[in-house]
Amino acid sequence: MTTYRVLLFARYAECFGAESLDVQLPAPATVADLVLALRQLPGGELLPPQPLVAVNLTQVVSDHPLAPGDEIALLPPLAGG
Amino acid sequence: MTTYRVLLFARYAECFGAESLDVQLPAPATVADLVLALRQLPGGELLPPQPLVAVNLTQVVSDHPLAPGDEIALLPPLAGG
Amino acid sequence: MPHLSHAPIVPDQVTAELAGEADGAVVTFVGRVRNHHAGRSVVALAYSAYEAMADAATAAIVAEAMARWPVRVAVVHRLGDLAIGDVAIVVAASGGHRAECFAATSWVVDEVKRRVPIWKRERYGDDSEAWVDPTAPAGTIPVQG
Amino acid sequence: MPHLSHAPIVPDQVTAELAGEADGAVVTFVGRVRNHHAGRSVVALAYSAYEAMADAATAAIVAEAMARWPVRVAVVHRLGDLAIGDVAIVVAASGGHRAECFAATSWVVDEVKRRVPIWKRERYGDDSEAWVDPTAPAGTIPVQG
Repeated sequence: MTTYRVLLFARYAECFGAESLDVQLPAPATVADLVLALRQLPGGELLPPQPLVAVNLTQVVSDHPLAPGDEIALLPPLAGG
Repeated sequence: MTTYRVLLFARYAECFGAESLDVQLPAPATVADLVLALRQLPGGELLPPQPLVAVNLTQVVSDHPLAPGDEIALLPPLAGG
Repeated sequence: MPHLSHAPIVPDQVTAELAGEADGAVVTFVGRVRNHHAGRSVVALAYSAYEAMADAATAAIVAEAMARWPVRVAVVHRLGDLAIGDVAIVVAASGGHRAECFAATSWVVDEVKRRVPIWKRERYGDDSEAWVDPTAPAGTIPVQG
Repeated sequence: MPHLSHAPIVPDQVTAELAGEADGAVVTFVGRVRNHHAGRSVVALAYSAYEAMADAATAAIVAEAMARWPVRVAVVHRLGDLAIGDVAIVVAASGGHRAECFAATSWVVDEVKRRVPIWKRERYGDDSEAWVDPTAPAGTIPVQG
């Protein structure tokens, strides 16, 4: 199992009542695996099936592979500008 | 004969060495008649055959009729903006 | 100039640092806080960001615009608490020809909205608050949170 | 706000008077004095106008833009002696949606250049001067005067 730290922002931080979460996943894991695990956690039922995810400051698709040490973030719908 | 005062600006004021000119024309007169008369005056040879002309603050075409008391202006190529 | 500002943004300062002596045109987009949204009266709002990514994503957009058009581009997005009329974002493009500056500024605004991780929480006339979700269908009741 | 200014123009002041609390977008075009024109080094210039007509023509353009798009529009053109980098013109459109503000601002700039009686005399690096004629074919030697 590998531990991934997930940064949470805005509404998603409120869903989980935290600004980050540690999630353990069997390697190799993808973004989709991570989202599935998050949706099992208390508050995770408020997530959409395919939330925006960034890895190392870049948005990635759901089959993107995760590596130990990646900076992972769950992004609510963007509302800047 | 009717006397028309013509306002001159920028390069055209330099051509004639004046900021306005009085021109006498037999009535009825058009813008084209006025331009023809102006081109006969000293300095008028520097005018193009169809300079821009404004009457009462609006650009007009060469067959526009002139009336006594009109505010007439000869406009060099516009270069604002 | 940093792309994120916790202090009020002065548009003329953003463009003053941008324009060179060879540039004849500057086109600026200023996004301001409106007093209404989706039919509701808005009294204030707060912007928050995933700051490291927001800065990197904005820098990437600026670089892409400058590769695509012969212009210089500046983007500053406000974060924190804003009142009605406050400047939320300034995007400016400076160059030799206005058509390119208009095109670049318009494109950058679209890309910032599409790619930069910033979130907006509105407060309404009845003191309720909600996160703004531009992807929600029109008429959707904002998410209370 | 008058459309002609013999004093320096501050773009933020032009837009401050324009934008209302319901407006989320302001698009501004600023034309600045460039240090070159048609391959020559420019060191300064002077704008002059047929002021009564320039003001009326600009007011007509503003009214036409506001009839065509749901925006408010401001235009201020500088007159007198300007140095490199000085603001020659500010055109701004404020409204609820940015696409309309971009369209209106761009259109107004084009119409001002086409319809407003303003003239520009440039001074060059060799101390010569000339009236600028945008209708002259490219490469034409400017009219000395």
